[in-house]
Amino acid sequence: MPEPAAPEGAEDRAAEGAADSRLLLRLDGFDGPLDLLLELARGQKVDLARISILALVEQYLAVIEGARRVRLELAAEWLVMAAWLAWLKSRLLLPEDDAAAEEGGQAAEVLAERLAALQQMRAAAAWLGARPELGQEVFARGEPESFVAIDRSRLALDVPGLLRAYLAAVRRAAGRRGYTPAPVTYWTIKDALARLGAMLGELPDWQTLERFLPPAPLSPLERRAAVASTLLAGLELARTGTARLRQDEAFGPILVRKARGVEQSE
Amino acid sequence: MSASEVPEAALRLAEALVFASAEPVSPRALAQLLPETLEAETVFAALAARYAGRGVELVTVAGGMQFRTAADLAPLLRKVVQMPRRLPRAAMETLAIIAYHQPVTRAEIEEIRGATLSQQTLDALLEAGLIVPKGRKEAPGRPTLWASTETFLTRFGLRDLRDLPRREDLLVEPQPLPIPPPAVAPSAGEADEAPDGT
Amino acid sequence: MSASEVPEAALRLAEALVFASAEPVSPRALAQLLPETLEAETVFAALAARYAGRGVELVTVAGGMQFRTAADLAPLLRKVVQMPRRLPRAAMETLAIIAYHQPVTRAEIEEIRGATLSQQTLDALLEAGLIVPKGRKEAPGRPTLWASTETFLTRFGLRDLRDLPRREDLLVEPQPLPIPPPAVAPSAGEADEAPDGT
Repeated sequence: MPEPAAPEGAEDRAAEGAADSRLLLRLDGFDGPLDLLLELARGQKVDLARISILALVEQYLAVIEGARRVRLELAAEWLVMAAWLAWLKSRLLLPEDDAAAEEGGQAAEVLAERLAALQQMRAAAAWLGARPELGQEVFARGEPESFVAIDRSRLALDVPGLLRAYLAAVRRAAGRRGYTPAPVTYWTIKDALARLGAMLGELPDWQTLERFLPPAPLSPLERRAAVASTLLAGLELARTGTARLRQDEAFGPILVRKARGVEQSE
Repeated sequence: MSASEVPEAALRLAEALVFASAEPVSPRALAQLLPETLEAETVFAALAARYAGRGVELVTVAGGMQFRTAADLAPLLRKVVQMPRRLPRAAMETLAIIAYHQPVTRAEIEEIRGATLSQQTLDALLEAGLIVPKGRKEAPGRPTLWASTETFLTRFGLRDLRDLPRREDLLVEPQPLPIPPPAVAPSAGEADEAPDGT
Repeated sequence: MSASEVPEAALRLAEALVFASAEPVSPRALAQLLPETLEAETVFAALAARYAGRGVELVTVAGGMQFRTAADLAPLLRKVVQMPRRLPRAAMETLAIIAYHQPVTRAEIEEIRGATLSQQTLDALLEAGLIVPKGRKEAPGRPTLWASTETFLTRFGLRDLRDLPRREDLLVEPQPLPIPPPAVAPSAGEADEAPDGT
């Protein structure tokens, strides 16, 4: 919340004048800008809920300004915070009815809340630290006795382990054997001749050649091989006069039927 | 049965059991050794009464009962008993934040402290067994969530997390923390020893 | 000074020191913490007297004093924890192969595992009663055939060997090539439009 800079702020600045020089030399002792801000807020020696954010901002900026004079390599996070606080200061200095001032007031509240939250956790850490800590203030039995006897005579056996072992063994051995591609067998002309010869007699009329392909499901490659073999077998049967072939148009289906006695080729 | 009526045999047994162990002993563990007519809690209470004010005391912590040296003897014992290093301030604060805000992500811890959480600090807390990862936050990147452990409770002599003061009560008393010792004063002679010196 | 006159503060200190120390505490170590007017031996004696007959006793061991659980309580506190061993990998694999391929010869096991089978591994399985020799194979050298036992089934919680998953369900056989989805059944008109058609 924006507060008038004077007279309270002025007093604070005066009071912090000495502290600044003390603080600026040991920024390394702080865990980041928020830590320093909290330390400065504590310096105001009032309830955190009632600190003057504006005074705090000015103190921080003074410390950073002083530190920069000494150490040029001041870490980015300190400067980023300084930049943001400079922005906050500009807002807090505006008249209260200004819209931008309200924005600044909200930002100041958020900052105050963050400081309060950090202060809370700082207090929690202090509370924990003040407790008798095992190994620091209080000690447990230095040389515990154990009455536990460990029996390792039994075997841990389970089916998943057995299966994993089996798979590991089989896979390892398989990996060592090297890869042999599964042999591919194509439908040969001989196969096609046998099938065509056997089936042709049972079919009365023209059939497409495709009907004489092997019945098993075929991959495209196998199918092409079978079509070629069957066509060649058909041609062979036609050559010997056992069958007749017909194709009505270019790229049309090839038809086949058994030759009946002496026929003229069409 | 009142604490004063606990049979000596049961007291001896409880004493031996808790004494022998470096870890807290649960009432259930004691109950397994006692006759059914005796309650472990009653025996523990009688034992605690017997040790009250002695150099070793029976205390209730997470997980059960544990003998511990009396806190007032610490200064004398420290001279003789080996101690692990105290946790540095950053680690203590991180631990407090995890204890109060758990489960909490690293980014959230950093947000509260306004400072980066160093790997060293996280490692120290993990190594001491004071914190554990507890799932992941359903948020972009699914960051790990951190929580405190049973060891945390035991180490600080807490029965459970409800033994921690409420957050509202923490604000009341802003006791000033020891300010870290000033870095090396940049006098002419010492300038070269400053961490960022030259 | 007699043991009964030892101040309570000295007793507390000695008690805490012995309790917290990882090593027996020598009288010299205690003496360092005591006022000069008190002798460590006297304090230890008084402490031992206080603990006499209790669940924990102060005993003299090499190097000094130590708390020890009373000997008569040890049997009550003893707890046996079963920590079953795991079979070494080679043994587990061999067992699995015997289970799936029985009856099987040593040479066959080696062939399947692609590794030599040591006598030690075989002995370990025999000793655990998980496998037995089951006749000989009618082959050159008449090698012993191995099979799994009743104990094998019991230990793995199987009713019989058929409870094991079938090999086909276990092994993803190496497939020659990914097979594209079957082409639409060719109608007469489409025959020549097959991919290699034109």
